[in-house]
Amino acid sequence: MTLIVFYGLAATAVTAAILVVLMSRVVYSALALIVCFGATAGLFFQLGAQFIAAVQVIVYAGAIMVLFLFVIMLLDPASEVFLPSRLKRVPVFALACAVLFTLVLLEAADRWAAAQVFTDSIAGTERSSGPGGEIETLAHSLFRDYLLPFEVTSILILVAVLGAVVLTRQHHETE
Amino acid sequence: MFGTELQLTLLLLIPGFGALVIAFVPSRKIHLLRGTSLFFTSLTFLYSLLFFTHFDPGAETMQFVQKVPWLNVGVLHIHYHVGMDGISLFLVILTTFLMPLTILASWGIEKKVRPYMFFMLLLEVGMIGVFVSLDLILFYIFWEITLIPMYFLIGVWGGKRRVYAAVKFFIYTMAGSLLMLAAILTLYFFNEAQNFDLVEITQRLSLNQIILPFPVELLLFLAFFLAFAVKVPIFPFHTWLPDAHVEAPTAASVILAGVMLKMGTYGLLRFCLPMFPSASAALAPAISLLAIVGIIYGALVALVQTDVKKLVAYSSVSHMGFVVLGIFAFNLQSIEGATFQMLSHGLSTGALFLLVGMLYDRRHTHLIQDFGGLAHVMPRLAAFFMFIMLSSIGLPGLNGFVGEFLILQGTFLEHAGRAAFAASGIVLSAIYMLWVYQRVFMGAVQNDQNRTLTDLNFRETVILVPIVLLVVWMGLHPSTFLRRMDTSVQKVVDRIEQVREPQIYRVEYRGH
Amino acid sequence: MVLEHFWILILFPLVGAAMNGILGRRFPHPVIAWLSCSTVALSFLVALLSFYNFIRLPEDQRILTHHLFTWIQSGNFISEFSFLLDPLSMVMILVVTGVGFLIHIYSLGYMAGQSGYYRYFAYLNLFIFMMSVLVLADNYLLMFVGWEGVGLCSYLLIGYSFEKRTAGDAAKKAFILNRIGDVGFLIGVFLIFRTFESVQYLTVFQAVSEQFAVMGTEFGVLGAITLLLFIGATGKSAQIPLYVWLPDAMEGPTPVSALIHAATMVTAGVYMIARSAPLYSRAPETLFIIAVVGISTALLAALIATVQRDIKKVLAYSTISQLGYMFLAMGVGAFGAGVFHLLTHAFFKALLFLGSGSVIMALHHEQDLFKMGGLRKYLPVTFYTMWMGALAIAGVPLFSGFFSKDAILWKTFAAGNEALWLMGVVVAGLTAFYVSRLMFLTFHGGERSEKHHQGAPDPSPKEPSWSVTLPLIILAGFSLLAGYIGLPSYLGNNRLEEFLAPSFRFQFSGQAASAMEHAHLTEVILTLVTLAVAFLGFALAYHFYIKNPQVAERLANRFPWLYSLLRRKFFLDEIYDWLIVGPVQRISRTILWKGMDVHVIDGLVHGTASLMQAWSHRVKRIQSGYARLYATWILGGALLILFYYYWISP
Amino acid sequence: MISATHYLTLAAILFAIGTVGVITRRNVITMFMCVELMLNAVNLTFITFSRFLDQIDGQIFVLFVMTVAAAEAAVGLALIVVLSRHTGTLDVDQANTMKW
Repeated sequence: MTLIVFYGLAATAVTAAILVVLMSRVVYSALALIVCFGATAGLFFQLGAQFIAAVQVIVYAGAIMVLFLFVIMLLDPASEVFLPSRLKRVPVFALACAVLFTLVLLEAADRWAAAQVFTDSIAGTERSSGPGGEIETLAHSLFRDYLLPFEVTSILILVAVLGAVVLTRQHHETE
Repeated sequence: MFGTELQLTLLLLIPGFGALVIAFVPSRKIHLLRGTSLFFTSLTFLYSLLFFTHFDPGAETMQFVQKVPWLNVGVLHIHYHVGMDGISLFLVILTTFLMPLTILASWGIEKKVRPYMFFMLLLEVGMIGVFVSLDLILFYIFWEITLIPMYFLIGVWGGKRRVYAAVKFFIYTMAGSLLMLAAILTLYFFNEAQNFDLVEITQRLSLNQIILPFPVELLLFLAFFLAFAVKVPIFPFHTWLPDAHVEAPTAASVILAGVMLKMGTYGLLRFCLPMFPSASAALAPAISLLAIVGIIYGALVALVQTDVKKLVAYSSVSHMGFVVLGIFAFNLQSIEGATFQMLSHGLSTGALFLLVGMLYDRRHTHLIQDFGGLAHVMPRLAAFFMFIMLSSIGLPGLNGFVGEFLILQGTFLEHAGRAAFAASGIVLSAIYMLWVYQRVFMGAVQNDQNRTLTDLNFRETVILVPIVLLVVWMGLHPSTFLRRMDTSVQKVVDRIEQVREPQIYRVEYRGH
Repeated sequence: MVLEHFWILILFPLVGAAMNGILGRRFPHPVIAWLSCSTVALSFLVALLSFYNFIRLPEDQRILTHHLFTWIQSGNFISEFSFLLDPLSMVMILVVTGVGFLIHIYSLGYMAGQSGYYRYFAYLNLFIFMMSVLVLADNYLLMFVGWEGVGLCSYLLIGYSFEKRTAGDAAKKAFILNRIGDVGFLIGVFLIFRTFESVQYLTVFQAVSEQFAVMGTEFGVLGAITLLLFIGATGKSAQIPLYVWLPDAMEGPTPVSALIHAATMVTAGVYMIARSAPLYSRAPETLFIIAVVGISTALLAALIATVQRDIKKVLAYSTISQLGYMFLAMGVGAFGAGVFHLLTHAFFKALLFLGSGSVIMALHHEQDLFKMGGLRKYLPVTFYTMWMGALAIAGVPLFSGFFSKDAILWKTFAAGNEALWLMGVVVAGLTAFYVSRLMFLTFHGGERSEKHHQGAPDPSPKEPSWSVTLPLIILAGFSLLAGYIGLPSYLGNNRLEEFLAPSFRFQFSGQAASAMEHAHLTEVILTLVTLAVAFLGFALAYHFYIKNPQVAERLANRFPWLYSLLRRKFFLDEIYDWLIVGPVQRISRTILWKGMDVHVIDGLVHGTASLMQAWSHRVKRIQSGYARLYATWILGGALLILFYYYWISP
Repeated sequence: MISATHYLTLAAILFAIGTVGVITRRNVITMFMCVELMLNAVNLTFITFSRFLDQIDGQIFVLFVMTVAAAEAAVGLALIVVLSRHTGTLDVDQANTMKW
């Protein structure tokens, strides 16, 4: 049963990703991206990381994509007419690299599997004890081992916000 | 540390301190600047004379030695180790003697006098440091210190193509000395005593406590040799010299020819021969061939120069060829002759550049065809030029002859063929010098700009008279110099004899 | 008393030279002149006094040395500033100071109005100093100091009037050719030290007489030494290969030519060979070479002299030819005869030069023979004194030249090389011819000098002042009497030979005392033969230039190529220029300087620099400004790393 | 039975698609979105390893990745706004003045 769910989600994620790349209109690719994020959130949930799945939906799909859509609406890229670029050979090279890349990652995954590093297969069993157990361990380690990175990321966010404001505001003055 | 006996460090400090004082003198007061730098350089000269008087010719070891641990970074033990022996004594005095004269000769420099004087004093510190340092790294540091001021002296106050000349000079010397640094470090790794002390390394090498397999020794020798060959300059590495001389201001030219070329030959004598005797013996024929080619090539090319300074530059290539020939003949006469020739070449070529500089101050050109018949207009300058020219072509009775005679005579004892070929250099030097004298001073005055030139003023005569006196003193009574060189040169010769079977004409120094 | 301090005679000219040289500009002319003359006079006086005491010394004690100070001392090589007085150097120093003094007196008159007066006298004094150092030195190195010193003074004096371009060139040429010879000499000195471990005469000669006792050792070291020293002598005494500088040296003032290029400097080579007689007498091959070179130079120079137009050039070639005679004497081992001829030659050649100087002065610096003539009645003293000199050089009996030249010819014949004797006789004939040609053209016949016709204010050339004529008279006296100190064996004992004997005691006297030594009869016959040939030359000259002057022109036109060959000095100068000077300059300019230095070495340096630049232009293309391209490069890089880790590294 | 390789292959595919998107698309915003997609693929790998190695650190890293992604999106979009205003176009290839 979980297998079917996995393959369903995986398929949606991949198609959404392809759509993101192929869509000519930027808005549609944004929406496809949101779908892709949703599918991955489902996979997270399946992998037992419920909190991360929730955060994924809230932060990625909710906040970041909204920001994207906001900017897309602001700049209205649809009217853009793209001049032929001078770089001809790049796409071919990129495709070739992508294919090679996946082959390499697959090879890596097999090696990891062969090394029996993993404890067991997912087999649908809930790992930790009862609801909240997994979040509890997450909270423990987040606020004990990784406290410093946590604080640093908060500063990072602050800086990002300030940066965004300064960049765009400065623009206003020159108007 | 400041005991009663003489301090070599003090000899280094006086010009250094002078440079500092110069930095604080306001740049507007040109006369004050000139005064202070003249004062400090003359003070250094007087102080260096004390070393001459207190020097004990018989001493086997280095004298006035001062050794203080300086940088002890982990496994690196670099000592501030300075000392003097027969060879370096006179080179130091040559430096301190020439400096005040060159400062006196730079009255023509009007713009940016303060940095100029600062660099000159820094140059003096570097040069004295090179001649007295006995620690390989300290030697290397001073070797680099001399490079920077000379680069600026040529680059800022030079002639039209000064930047090209300065850059070429810098890169040539730097490339050579980097190899030397590599060699110093490899030598350090071969030396269990983990230090850079030259005296100790030579000691251990001679007692075979440090075993250098021959190929390694050869490579180390070549690395050191290349650094010094560029400086000397030996034949293929000499093309920077004419450019540097033509573009350099008078004072820089005098110092470059008078002292900096000797750093190369001094290096050969102090580092290459004692530390790598078997490699030097193996390569001696090739190097002597290069030296002879240098002698003849330098002289022939000097013959056809149109620019006086370039002519004198090529002539010093030829004269330094003699010195290298002398060094690599490995016997007492030739090495003493080489050391003596270093001094006499420093004086006569330094004086030649001073004279050419004086001509340049008046006519702002070095081209020979712009001159002609100057003997009418400037009899005193013509007389001085004649005298210095005679000393440089080696007229017996003057300093040039003693050096060249001893070199050729020493080389003749070992290899008659080499000496005969090199002797042709004496004829060639007479040819190009006389020819330039005739074109510049003799004949009637055609160019009317030459008619109104003023003869030597008092300052210029004061510069030239001491040199003339010293030239005559060295020419007629060279034993004051040779006597003090005997022991240290004999030590170098013995070191070479250790690895080479003594020659048939074993020239023995009978100590007395 | 004076004898122990004979060496002070050297200091006087040095002091004179220094005073005149440095302070001379401020002195008025008379002070300069008398200062320099007095210094030479003093040294001549000291020489005379020491000669006077010297003779009174017994035979074997006639060797005095005086050590001043050690000059160069390195390892076991020692060369001191020390002086040696023995009969040979006694004779030489007398000639040098004596003739030098006379020429100084002569210069007072000759150089009266010249500019740079102090320079001239300073150099002249310096020359006397250098020559005396050369002559009195007691080791080869100190002799070399004098040797190059006189070369320097001749350079300075020839180039005295340096406004003239030709004077500058002649001076340079003289110094360089001397230098070439000096290098040979120097290498000889090296070889001497290498073989004998010392350069002192006495030690070297002692060692030679012990080690090389037996005659006829193979060419070996001694031969090389003597040959190298001879090369030095050819440079200094103007023999075959290196003589071309002497004729050009006539650019210098006439007293200089008289002193340096006739009496003293050029004889330095002869003195050197005489001094190293012990070495030369043991190197038969070199002796033969010297004889051949000597006689061929004599012949060549005599031939050229017969057609020269300039009075001083004639005398210059005559000097070269007479020097050839001296070297011939040395070559056959007759060192005494060579020195004797040197002595007499110094007198009569100086006389001829000074006489020609007074002629030139009288004709306001006219030197072309064919523009002179009939000066007999205007310059009586010069006329008579020059005839005395001419007769002496021609070898007319009763005159000094006769005795010294015939001594040489006799010794050559006695030593068994008749061919050389024959050539010697021919040269004697030619000498008589060109000397009498010179005399006839200047003093006899019609007056041809244009200056005379242009009606100069004082048309008739008048006799110069006493300072010119007095030396002429004294020298005339010497050229007459000097011969009697070296009488040939059939007339009396040769006092000069006896006097010089102690100097040659190391000489290898193992030669078979030729039986001919005492065949007086043959000697007289041979002298008569030379006399006849000389008289023939005299008559020919008389016939050509007095009886019917046009004969010379007809002869010249009949053999134009021979005449021009002689006239242009066998084109030797041109050959030297074309063969050596030109190519050296071309090679060093095109191949060495422009070619090697600029193209090869600098080319290499600039080549590497431009290579660096070319490559950096190519590499910079990567920064193309396209962000997507950068992304691709990054992807490529990542792939490489992944590829490496998964496939290559274990 | 689902093993780690399934998830890893999926993440690899998503990552590859993201890369292709970044390199081929010329519109700045699309490139930016593809970058977000690549980040998401990485998160997936993190979670997979966290799950199968039974260590919580994976998830914490995902949290950090997300915060960084958010910050990056904010600044990135501000830049895009400035870029489009300045050069009047959203085409990356037009903005190629910063070169040799």
